[in-house]
Amino acid sequence: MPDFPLPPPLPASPLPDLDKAGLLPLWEQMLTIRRVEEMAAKAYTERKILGFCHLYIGQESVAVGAAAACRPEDRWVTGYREHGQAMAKGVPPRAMMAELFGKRTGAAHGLGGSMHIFDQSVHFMGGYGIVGAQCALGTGVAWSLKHLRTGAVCLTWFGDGAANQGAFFESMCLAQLYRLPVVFVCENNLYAMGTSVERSSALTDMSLRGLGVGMMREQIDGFDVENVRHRMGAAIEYARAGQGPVIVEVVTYRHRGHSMSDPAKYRKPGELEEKKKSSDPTVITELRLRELGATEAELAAIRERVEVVAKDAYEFADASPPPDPADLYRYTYAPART
Amino acid sequence: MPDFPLPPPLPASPLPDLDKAGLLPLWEQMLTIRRVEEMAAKAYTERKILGFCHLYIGQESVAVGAAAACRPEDRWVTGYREHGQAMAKGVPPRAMMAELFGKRTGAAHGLGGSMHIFDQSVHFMGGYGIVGAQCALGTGVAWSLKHLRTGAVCLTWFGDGAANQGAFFESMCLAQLYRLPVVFVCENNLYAMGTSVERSSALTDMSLRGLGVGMMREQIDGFDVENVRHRMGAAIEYARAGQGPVIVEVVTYRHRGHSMSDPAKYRKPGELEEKKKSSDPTVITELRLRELGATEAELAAIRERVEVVAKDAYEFADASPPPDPADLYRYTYAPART
Amino acid sequence: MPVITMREALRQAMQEEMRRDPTVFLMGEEVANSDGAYKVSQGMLDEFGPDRVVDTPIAENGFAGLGVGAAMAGMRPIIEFMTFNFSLVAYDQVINGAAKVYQMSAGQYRCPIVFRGPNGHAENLAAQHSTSADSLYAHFPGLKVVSPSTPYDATGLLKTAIRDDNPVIFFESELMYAHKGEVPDAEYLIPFGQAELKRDGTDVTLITWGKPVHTCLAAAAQLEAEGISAQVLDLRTLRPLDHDAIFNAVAKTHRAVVVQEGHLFAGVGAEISARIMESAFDLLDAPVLRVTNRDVPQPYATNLEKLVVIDSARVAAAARTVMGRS
Amino acid sequence: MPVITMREALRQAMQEEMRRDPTVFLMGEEVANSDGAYKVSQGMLDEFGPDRVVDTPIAENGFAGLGVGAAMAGMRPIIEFMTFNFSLVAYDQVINGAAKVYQMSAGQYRCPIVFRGPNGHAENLAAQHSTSADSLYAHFPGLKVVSPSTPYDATGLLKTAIRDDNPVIFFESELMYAHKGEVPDAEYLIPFGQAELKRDGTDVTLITWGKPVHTCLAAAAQLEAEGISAQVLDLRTLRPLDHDAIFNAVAKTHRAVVVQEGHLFAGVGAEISARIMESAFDLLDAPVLRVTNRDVPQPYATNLEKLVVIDSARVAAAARTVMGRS
Ligand SMILES: Cc1ncc(C[n+]2csc(CCOP(=O)(O)OP(=O)(O)O)c2C)c(N)n1
Ligand SMILES: Cc1ncc(C[n+]2csc(CCOP(=O)(O)OP(=O)(O)O)c2C)c(N)n1
Ligand SMILES: [Mg+2]
Ligand SMILES: [Mg+2]
Repeated sequence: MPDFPLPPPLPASPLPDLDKAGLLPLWEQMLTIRRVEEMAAKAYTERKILGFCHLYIGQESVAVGAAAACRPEDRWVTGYREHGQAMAKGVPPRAMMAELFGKRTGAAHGLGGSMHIFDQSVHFMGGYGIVGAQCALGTGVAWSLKHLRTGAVCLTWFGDGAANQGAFFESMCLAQLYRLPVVFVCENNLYAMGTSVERSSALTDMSLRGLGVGMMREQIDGFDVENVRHRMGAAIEYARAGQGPVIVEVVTYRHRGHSMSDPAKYRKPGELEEKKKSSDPTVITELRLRELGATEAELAAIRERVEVVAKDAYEFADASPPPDPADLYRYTYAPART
Repeated sequence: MPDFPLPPPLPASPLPDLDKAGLLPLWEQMLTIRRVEEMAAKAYTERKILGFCHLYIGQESVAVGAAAACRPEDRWVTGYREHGQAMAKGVPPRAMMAELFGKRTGAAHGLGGSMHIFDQSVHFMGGYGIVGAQCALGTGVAWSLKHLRTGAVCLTWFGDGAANQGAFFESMCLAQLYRLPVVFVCENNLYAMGTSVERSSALTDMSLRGLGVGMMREQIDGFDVENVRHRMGAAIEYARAGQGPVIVEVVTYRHRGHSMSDPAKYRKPGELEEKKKSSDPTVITELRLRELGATEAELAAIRERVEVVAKDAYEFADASPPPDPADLYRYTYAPART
Repeated sequence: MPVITMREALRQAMQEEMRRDPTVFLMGEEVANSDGAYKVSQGMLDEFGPDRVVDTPIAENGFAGLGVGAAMAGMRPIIEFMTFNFSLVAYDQVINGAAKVYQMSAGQYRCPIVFRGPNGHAENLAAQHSTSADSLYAHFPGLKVVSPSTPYDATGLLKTAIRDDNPVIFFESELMYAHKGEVPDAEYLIPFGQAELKRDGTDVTLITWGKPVHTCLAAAAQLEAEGISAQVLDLRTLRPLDHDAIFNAVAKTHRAVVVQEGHLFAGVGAEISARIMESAFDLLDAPVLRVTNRDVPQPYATNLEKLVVIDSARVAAAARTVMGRS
Repeated sequence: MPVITMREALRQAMQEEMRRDPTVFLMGEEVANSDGAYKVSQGMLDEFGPDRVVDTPIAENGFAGLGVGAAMAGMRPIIEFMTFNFSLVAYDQVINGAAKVYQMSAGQYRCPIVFRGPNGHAENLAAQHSTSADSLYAHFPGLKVVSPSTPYDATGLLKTAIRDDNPVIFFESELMYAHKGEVPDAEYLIPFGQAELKRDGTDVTLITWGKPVHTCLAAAAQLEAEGISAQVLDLRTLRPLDHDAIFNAVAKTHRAVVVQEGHLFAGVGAEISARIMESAFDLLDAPVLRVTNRDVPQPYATNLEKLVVIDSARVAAAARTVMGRS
């Protein structure tokens, strides 16, 4: 037995199980994210999207499950692989896609691009490109949520690679010391660019990093959206209750390259195919829905709706005008409020 | 039981116990450090030492015990509270004191001052002022020690306050991943300036920070120089054997203010007096020496020697010339070796 | 008018703004229980309590970023760097976070935050504790950068900084905290982007900001004795820069010296000099000269340190040179 | 002479030096197994093995400091920043560690280390991935700063950097890695502090370094068609700076434009301009102008981005202005 205090396990989920009607919308969201990103991939090859473009395909259950455990007033802060998170949190596919296209109608008027999606109306607070740095921002958001007595929680997302950054560590120190309502969500998709988690860290469960500051922690399976919803629910309600922060490591897998131009030679042979077969979150939930009695027709209707939404997002983005050149100078400094 | 791997405890000390003859020099070193620093404090009030001056008084057993567990070729990298460490590692009191006085004869020719003592001849690699930053330097020193196959180990010293810095965390990540021969020595003297360790960190045993990267760790009592020597010996030999880094937290206490101009209102009433009585390392070892049969005459002779050394250091420093103005430009860039 | 110290003037600004706006809070190392390493926040813990005057662990990158996030989420943090030397570990959060989030979010998230603390050289603190960070921050659009030289300016500018909806870098100086000056009890604000002529003169303009204002005033006094009338222009804010005041000063004296603490190379002094060249070349009777620290890391020993830092003798010598008197 | 790309030229320099000196090693994110994010180190893992071509976790502050410590302890690290944007989280280790340790130790510890990687804007990478860090490093004594514009210069300068006993900041560019040029098989080194006239001319000097050298060459070609003979001076190293070459160029053309990527305010361009003023004021027929990025964070969208970054049209326009032709 260790001679030091280990945090107790997270409590059980406060959320009831979902029936078919509850699960269908989550499946639809996952499919929507998937299809919108597939459209984005197409647009990238057409050079309608430029720069970096980090797809979330394979990880949809994580964002959707987490969103299902959140309240609308909860804030999210994340990295550059955020299309799925943005849409799960409520950023409309049109605004998302238009931002990828660099259009005036985009979530950030075309100034931010793929890595910097923002939508204040749904409390999606960005999209940041310096790995790990967002952890501190999320901690600060939680500071204000606490001191303004909002009852809201901040979800702060990052990757397995980001868990080696000092900003992440310092954020944990501060969040735990001040008992801030923040949930650190580490999506461990097994790779940071071409570096597998075994090659970047001596311990590969990043939630263990929380032990050194006494933080509540858990590593969870991220492929089943219901499991994510339950365990994130437990973490979020712990934080919301004012008990302090939690770090959750969600094991997941990305199907695509790191960004669009990634030959992905670093995967073990057959690994990707195996994962797609065994751990595609949309497939896992589809099977579950069938168990719960979903009919072919129900599923097909959703598939069709998703297709329409994705196409519409693409066409909307494509048809939108480029940013207003005046926006170039408009957003360097905020004017005084009048 | 935790569902994750905890590192095993550090093995027992590889060092034999010390008899009277072995312990007397350690006591002498502790007294020397104490008296030299008391002279420094006097010089500071005389404005012969300027700027910051962080005394080690109360913590002497830590540096002296660690040095007793080191080989000469082992490297030390540390912070700004390093007078005691420097002398324990072999920096002559004269060179130390002259550096504090900002004299040409100082360990760094008067360029570094109190916070930046360097002595390559005894592998004392500095004396740094950015809290925590030295952790990365020590990790890098260990990199070279390993890859140049020196068989040496780097001791990397820092404080309880520094254990909140990202540089420290990233250093742990790297050292553990690369299995570097570095021992992270966290001197927990209960305060970082005026902030007690309970007020700066949710968990106050800083060696627990190592758990998140799977590092061997131990928290030890730092007041008994023999205990420090034993446990540091275990850590150092573990690292020397190529098994990887270790983090040791040494519980200690500083008797003086953070720097010279510290009213120290942050201590609990009576705390300092109590600690001086119960935990003064020079007293603890003196008692042990008496147990081991040291005579009054033996102890008095040492006390006298120490007095001479401390006075001599002061007088040497005082009489030394200021730095050569030409040194101002000499050390900005290293010239090519010829 | 009451005469108070710079540290009191800074405190007055923070107190007034914290009384006025409950979303303002002060965070940093030692700011609460210990009253601040330089006693700037003395007594503020008692008045505002531990939720609004907050001690931090030594985690500048973390708490700078915490401030940015808190600002985006509706509060108005004042983040104290114990000194700006330590802001180097937090550099990314200020540059890539604070300075850019308003733009990246196309105006959805404002970042009303003040980063303040002593900047530049103090005495005998050696290489790692003597950085002048002016150019490191003034380089970046998205930040505002302020550097007062008197208690009066400190109060008025810090209040403006706290009310500004943008990230403000606010440079103080350890060596100025005890400076005294008149500060009215009645509230006032000093707008950004307005330089002030701290001394009038006709022959040469000494352009400067922050602590060196006093060096320049001393130099001007010396020069007066030699029959050279030097005016001292205190820029007060570097971003926004009061370009008109610089131009007008140069248009009047036709000769200028830029006096700046810290390193020469690509310092703020270079910017001022280059701008004068660009806008007032034909008005110049002599090249603008710069007086800055010597181009070496700061040494500890007093005799060497004195060789490195600027002083009124060097300023006066440069002024003589531009006057053709050397 | 073989014609190779910039990335090959950089690789050639590292390979030659690593063959020559077993204490040289390359460390950074993705440099080993993945051949480098921009394939600069392709094949080097195979040749030198994982002890000398080392992948790191994403911990720039940690591994930059690791490099500094390793350099002090007898090895010669080449630390690759995947881009210099990420060096901002490691800024303290470079500025307070690498740049100062030789001085703080009074010459006892040398710090032979190269920090290299792409710097400045690429394409559509938005605000956080487009920083030009030139002035952030060139500001500090103790560092050497290098910025090659051709494969030939890249090889010769990087070899010199690796052999130098001081910390060297070595700026590359994502947009130049595919540039081709002649690089001899036979070993050569290019000393620091020697600018090169990349194009001769008589009317105006375009002073620049790194990627903008090509912008200036394009502008010079445009200007030639208009009857303006522009010479392009490539500084190649910013620290040490070849002041004589700048002076001689200005003495020849009496008109100059400084062209610099990144932000204007206290950029390296300001330093060049201020120095010309200080040393060659009387030789100038017109004020030196600067061409830099617009003073805003970099936006993502192409139409906005194009407005921000420098291009040959803006350089040519500035040249016309200093020629009095606009
Ligand atoms: C500080 C910093 N270093 C390096 C990079 C380059 N980079 C971008 S993404 C990435 C990998 C991050 O991996 P991980 O955190 O696991 O997230 P994932 O991409 O797998 O979602 C790297 C190294 C960066 N953007 N910021
Ligand atoms: C990065 C940084 N932040 C702040 C400081 C100011 N400072 C100097 S020492 C110190 C306290 C350090 O405490 P600790 O690590 O416990 O070491 P101790 O002084 O107790 O030996 C602080 C905050 C600094 N030097 N560097
Ligand atoms: Mg990952
Ligand atoms: Mg301490």
